[in-house]
Amino acid sequence: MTETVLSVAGLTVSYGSHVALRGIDMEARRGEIVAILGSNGAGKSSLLKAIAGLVGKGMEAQVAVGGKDLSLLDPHEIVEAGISLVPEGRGLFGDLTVAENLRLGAFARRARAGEPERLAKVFSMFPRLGERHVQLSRTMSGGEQQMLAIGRALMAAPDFVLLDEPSLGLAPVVTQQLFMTLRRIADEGTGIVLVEQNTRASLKIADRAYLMENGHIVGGGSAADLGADPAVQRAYLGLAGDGAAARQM
Amino acid sequence: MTALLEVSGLTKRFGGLVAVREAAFSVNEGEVMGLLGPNGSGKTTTMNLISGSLKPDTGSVRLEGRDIAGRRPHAIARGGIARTFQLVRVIDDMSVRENVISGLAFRENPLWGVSANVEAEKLLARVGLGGRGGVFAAELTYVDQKRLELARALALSPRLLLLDEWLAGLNATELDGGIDLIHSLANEGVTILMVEHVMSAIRRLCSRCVVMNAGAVIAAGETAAVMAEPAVISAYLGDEDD
Amino acid sequence: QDAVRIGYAVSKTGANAGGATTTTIPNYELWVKEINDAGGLKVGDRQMTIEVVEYDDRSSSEEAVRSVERLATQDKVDFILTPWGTANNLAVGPIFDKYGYPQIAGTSVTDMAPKLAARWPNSYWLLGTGGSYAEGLVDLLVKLREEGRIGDSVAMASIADGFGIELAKAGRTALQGHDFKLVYDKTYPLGTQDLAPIVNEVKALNPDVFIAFSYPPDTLGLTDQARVLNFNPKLFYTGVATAFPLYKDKFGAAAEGVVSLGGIDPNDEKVRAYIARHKEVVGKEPDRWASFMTYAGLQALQQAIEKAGTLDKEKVNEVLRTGTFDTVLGQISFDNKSRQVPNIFTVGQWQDGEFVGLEPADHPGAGKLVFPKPAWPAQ
Amino acid sequence: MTDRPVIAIGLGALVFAALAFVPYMVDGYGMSLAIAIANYTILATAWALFSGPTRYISLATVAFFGVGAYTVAVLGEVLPWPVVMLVAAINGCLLALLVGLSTLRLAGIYFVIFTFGLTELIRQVVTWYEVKVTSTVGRYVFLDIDQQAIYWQLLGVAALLFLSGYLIGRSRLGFALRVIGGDEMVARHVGIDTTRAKLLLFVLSALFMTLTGAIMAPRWTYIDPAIAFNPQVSFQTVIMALLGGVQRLWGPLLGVIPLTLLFDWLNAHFPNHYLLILGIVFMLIVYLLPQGVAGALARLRGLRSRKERASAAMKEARQ
Amino acid sequence: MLTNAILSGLTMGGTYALVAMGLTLQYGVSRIMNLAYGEFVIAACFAALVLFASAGISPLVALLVVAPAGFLLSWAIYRLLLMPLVRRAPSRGALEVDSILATFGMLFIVQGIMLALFGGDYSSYSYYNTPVDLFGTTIAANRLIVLAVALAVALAAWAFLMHTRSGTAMRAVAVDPVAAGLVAIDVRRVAAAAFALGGAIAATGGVLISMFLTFNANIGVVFTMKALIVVIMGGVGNVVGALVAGLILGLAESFVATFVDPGLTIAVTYAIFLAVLIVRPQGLFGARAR
Ligand SMILES: Nc1ncnc2c1ncn2[C@@H]1O[C@H](COP(=O)(O)OP(=O)(O)OP(=O)(O)O)[C@@H](O)[C@H]1O
Ligand SMILES: Nc1ncnc2c1ncn2[C@@H]1O[C@H](COP(=O)(O)OP(=O)(O)OP(=O)(O)O)[C@@H](O)[C@H]1O
Ligand SMILES: [Mg+2]
Ligand SMILES: [Mg+2]
Repeated sequence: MTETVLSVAGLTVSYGSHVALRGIDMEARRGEIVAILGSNGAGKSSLLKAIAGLVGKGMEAQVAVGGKDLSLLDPHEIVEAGISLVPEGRGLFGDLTVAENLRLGAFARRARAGEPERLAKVFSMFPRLGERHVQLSRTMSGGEQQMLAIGRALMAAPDFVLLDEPSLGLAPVVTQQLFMTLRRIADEGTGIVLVEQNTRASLKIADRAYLMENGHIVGGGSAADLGADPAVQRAYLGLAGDGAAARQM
Repeated sequence: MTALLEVSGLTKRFGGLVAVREAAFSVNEGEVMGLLGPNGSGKTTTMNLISGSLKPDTGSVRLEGRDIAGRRPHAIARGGIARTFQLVRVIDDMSVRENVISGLAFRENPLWGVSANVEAEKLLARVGLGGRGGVFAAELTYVDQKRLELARALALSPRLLLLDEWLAGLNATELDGGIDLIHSLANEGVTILMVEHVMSAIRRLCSRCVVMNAGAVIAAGETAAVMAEPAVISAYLGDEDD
Repeated sequence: QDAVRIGYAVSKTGANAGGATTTTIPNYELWVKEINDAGGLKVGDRQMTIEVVEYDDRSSSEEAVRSVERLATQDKVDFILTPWGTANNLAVGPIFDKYGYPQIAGTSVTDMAPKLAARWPNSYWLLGTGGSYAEGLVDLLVKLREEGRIGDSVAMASIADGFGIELAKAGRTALQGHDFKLVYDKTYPLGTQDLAPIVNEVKALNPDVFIAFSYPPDTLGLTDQARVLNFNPKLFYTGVATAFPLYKDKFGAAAEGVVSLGGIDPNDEKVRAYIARHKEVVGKEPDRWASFMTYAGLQALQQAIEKAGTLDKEKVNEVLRTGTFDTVLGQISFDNKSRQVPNIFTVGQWQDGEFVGLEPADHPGAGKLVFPKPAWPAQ
Repeated sequence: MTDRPVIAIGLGALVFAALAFVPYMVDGYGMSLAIAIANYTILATAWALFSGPTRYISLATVAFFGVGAYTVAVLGEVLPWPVVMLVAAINGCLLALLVGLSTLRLAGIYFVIFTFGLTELIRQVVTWYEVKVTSTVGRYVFLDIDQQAIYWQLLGVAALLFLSGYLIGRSRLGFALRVIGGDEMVARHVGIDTTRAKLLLFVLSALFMTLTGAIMAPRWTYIDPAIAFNPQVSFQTVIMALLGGVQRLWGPLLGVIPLTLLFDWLNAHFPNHYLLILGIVFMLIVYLLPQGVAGALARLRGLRSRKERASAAMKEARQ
Repeated sequence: MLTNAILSGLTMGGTYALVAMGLTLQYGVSRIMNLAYGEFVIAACFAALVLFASAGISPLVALLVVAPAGFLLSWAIYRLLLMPLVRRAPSRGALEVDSILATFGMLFIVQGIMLALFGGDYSSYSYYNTPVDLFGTTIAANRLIVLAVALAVALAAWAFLMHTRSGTAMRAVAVDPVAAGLVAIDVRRVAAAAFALGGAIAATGGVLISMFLTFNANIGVVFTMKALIVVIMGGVGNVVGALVAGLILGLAESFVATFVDPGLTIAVTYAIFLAVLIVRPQGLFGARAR
């Protein structure tokens, strides 16, 4: 398959006077998982939202997929270009059923072919969605909604999936399955940008990772190296609740 | 230890689906108890039944012996049960301080005016939002909003505190801080019932746990023991290693 | 000052606009144009053209009150023409009274007229009381029964509004007084869009006479339904808008024989001339009822001013109270306690293309009733 | 700090005292203009008293206004004026309780249209009652209450309204309502008896509307259901309040005065194209003053806009 | 009598439903509380009248012109006048307020234009006012036509919304515009389309009722409010709900008028509306409010 790259250059995002992201450069390739680590407020969600076109004005950047400039496109055009986002807070259609949410996931023209197969895949990934396909998504439990959000994003047959804290609210066993599945999806040729608080687990499946601190990228490299780096461990793997960590709160 | 909260025979149906079935457990004065279970097993629903956002179909919820099942939420809140929400709920266009005051102003022995402001600042400092009282809640990040929510709950000076996945979405460092915070609350004698999927936190915080599956309680007791039960492992933990 | 300032506030918009733009506004414009084309009013030895100050009361009592206050105290106009409708005329009554303006109401039907005249000595109520119209109609019915041309059964529907209720009340009393049988006597609220049920029920009762004290939309609606259901009582009476040109335009030949309030003497020179001028100046014919009272009121005002030879309101009022005036209604005078025109047509009927006045029968030019009403032509 | 209320109230008192002299300075038209402004100031402010914090847009204004007016129409000539007012007030409050209780479970547009429907129902029932029982629709109110008297009464009510508005704004009740407006679920779980709080304020605001209706009634001599319960009044109230801004006690005032004057000016200068021009002006206002006049003023201080932005962007983030 | 009542009830209800369906789309999907809605209905009435009076064109033929015109006009209005509001609105509540204010102004403008063109007089003409015998009773053809069209529109709209991809997309926009963007839905286009569709339905309703209703430039608001009642009772954004609600109200009116007292017809329709909301705060078919 062609080597398409999702590249972000000089991304700056500000909410009114408040600047959330400054000159971010990053890239992700199809087939790899890129983890983004950072404490809260670092700007991880803003980064993903910016790529997905949700920030609108107040953003300046070069965002491109395989050379195609995305920075000025509307969210729906960006999805068509092959990037789909699982946003912070899930963004489900609460008053629509699980099935309808998933079908809408494949609304993109690029995704209409092979919709049934993908639906089957999602159902096998999260059986609960199959059992409840007629339930209103708003009435699903927290974790169930998380599953639906991920499933819906995959329905768009994306080249790149941006996941904002996908394991949020998932039971451990489901989380483990999810991470294994993500790895498999990547291996099948989809690029994954993963914002996770569950640093240890995400570093385990990621190929590379970026470190963010208040709006900047402060580091990065292969997941393995970072996982081994004591500094990173102290900052993100929180070895036991020492006072230092408490003061950081 | 005496039981502060006693739940028995609690049942809630949604149409055909039984979200909570004959649930029974008790929380002791001053302990931190975990409420675990796979997604959709009925934990939040149980929390809602205790805090009054939902009325149980059958069963009783006793706070210090008084049955509060089916009473209106504000009465239960004044009666000493405070809660946080699985999806954060803060009031966007109020200042952080006002959000906390909303917890102080309507409790059993309300605070208002200057005294409320002072107390609010104390609580904010307590959850690590010291000095941010002036900004609008909307401008906080997800995690800070969770902190704010906790401060608001504490403002009610509750007998029992219900935390629904309050630690979710914190990174390791923040998690440690969060855990310490809950610890300190427990040490001050606040009784806590917490829903969590973060096992490390459960291990460090909870003396006892209740595990639900498909609406029913499938295990209860000492955390370590419960976690070792095969039923719990297969239904919930998997070969966990986080 | 070489111009007479005349002001008015009428409903150009809102619920009353339909009535006002049919009856009131055209006549005001016609009158002003005529006078100015003729070089103006003759006040004493001076010719004064008319200068108009107009407002839109937006069909609201409050706005009417404010606008008239404005005319009186800000614009300080010499005379104020009255708004459309009963409600607004009552609302502004106190102000006309306070500043001594003559209030010549051409579009207010109210049984209170005498009381009002007593309360506001400079007010004149040309359209008369609801009672007078109902009684006129009942007189007609009584005659028909004496001649053995109708039986006792009468069906009556009325709009649940001041106008409808007053007429229905008077009609009911009069009918029962002459022991007619009211087989149907119901009211329906303003804004009723579906009149089929009423006509259906009435038709089933098969009365000789159908009376509807109705407003324009329902007048047309009832007629439509009567045609669809082919309901042909011997006498078919509908309320406001029956005498409108619109009615004739819409129903054409089908209008023939329909009875309603008002009416004119088509052979009267003055009347014919007025209709012609009205059509020429405002581009449409006047309605055959209140337009005449309105215009007559204006003529009376003009003559009173010219007789008084001054713009002094008190003097003009004096003349209005005592004088007689030559108008489209013939010679009229308000020389009575109730300040009304004694001799107006209360009942009229469409007779080949003209709405002919029938009652009071002794009124000069009164026509003969076409009876029974011809069946609706097929459509 | 502590004596700020005292100062504020004192200033308010001065302003109203000054306003009491208006009748000696203006002519009849000036008076009726003053009355119109006073009338809508009360209605819009009372409306915002409840709808501002809770964000429940009520179209029941004229229901209460009309009940006040009708009470006068029925009893005005029978009972002494103060008693009439008292009866009106009681009627208004009872009705408000009824409306409040029946709308508890409603939210958003459902609440809006419910209140509208209820008003229309009342109007229909009154009409029907008049037809069936008194067999007259439309009542004549011959009371010799002149403009000054009406104006002073309105002024008194307005003073009362602003005082209670000010006090409530600083009270726990006012705060409770803001919390409810922010998130009703949260409100319940911090111990607010939302039902009680909402009812209380709804009834209070209705009380003021009713009194206004009662005071205005004698001005029109003739009152029928269509006049007393004219929905236009409800709409105009909402529009004025929203344009002025409902987040502050004095916000609605900023909508009432300009709009009343605008209406009047347009009517005077374009009696024949009044609506067309009004409409255009209106849309311009909407586009040029996003958060209403009050909002615009505040934005000059840069305060509100930041808040709007933040909550805006954050709401998106929530989606 | 009974069949009479049922038939005239259904036809009247059909009218209400038809007019309401456009509004339910405009508000339900595009989130524009269009207070000028009734004015557009009346404008269509005048259009039909003019075409009929001047060129003798049958209203049914006029539909072919007026409905598309309504669509285009509404599209333009949404794109040019409302889009800016949608863009700037920080929250749904804010948009609600803005659209109320803006369309309130629009109401005046449209009304003002109609007054300038046609004056405030009543207008009325008859078309297809021919009796049709049905189940042993007689009813005007024009009313049957309205009922038929109402049913057709409702059916079409329902099929479209529930069973087509674009229809589902429309509902998605109704539920959550931001999320809709995340699944490749062009929110602005869909919203504009829904608004325009509503406009087309309004025009259709206007043309058809002009065949039997007396109207003038000032009564638009009557239709707006009636439509709102129906929309809310049926559940916002739900065309089938609008149809059912409309028919219920129509039937209630004619039954009360026939068997109880015409004086109570309107009172009863409101009473029913209120009762429904007290029992079902989200309307007959509505998803939970807020
Ligand atoms: N809508 C907004 N308005 C104003 N400031 C905002 C808004 N959204 C985010 N911010 C600010 O931008 C910064 C980055 O926020 P963001 O949510 O991207 O961080 P994050 O890394 O995702 O944090 P978390 O781990 O808590 O999700 C934070 O300082 C936050 O305060
Ligand atoms: N209003 C409702 N209508 C229908 N089903 C519901 C409703 N609320 C909850 N449920 C179902 O009840 C079950 C229990 O939901 P609950 O939110 O209690 O799960 P949970 O234990 O909190 O799961 P999680 O850990 O994912 O939050 C879920 O399967 C959910 O789909
Ligand atoms: Mg984030
Ligand atoms: Mg949960």
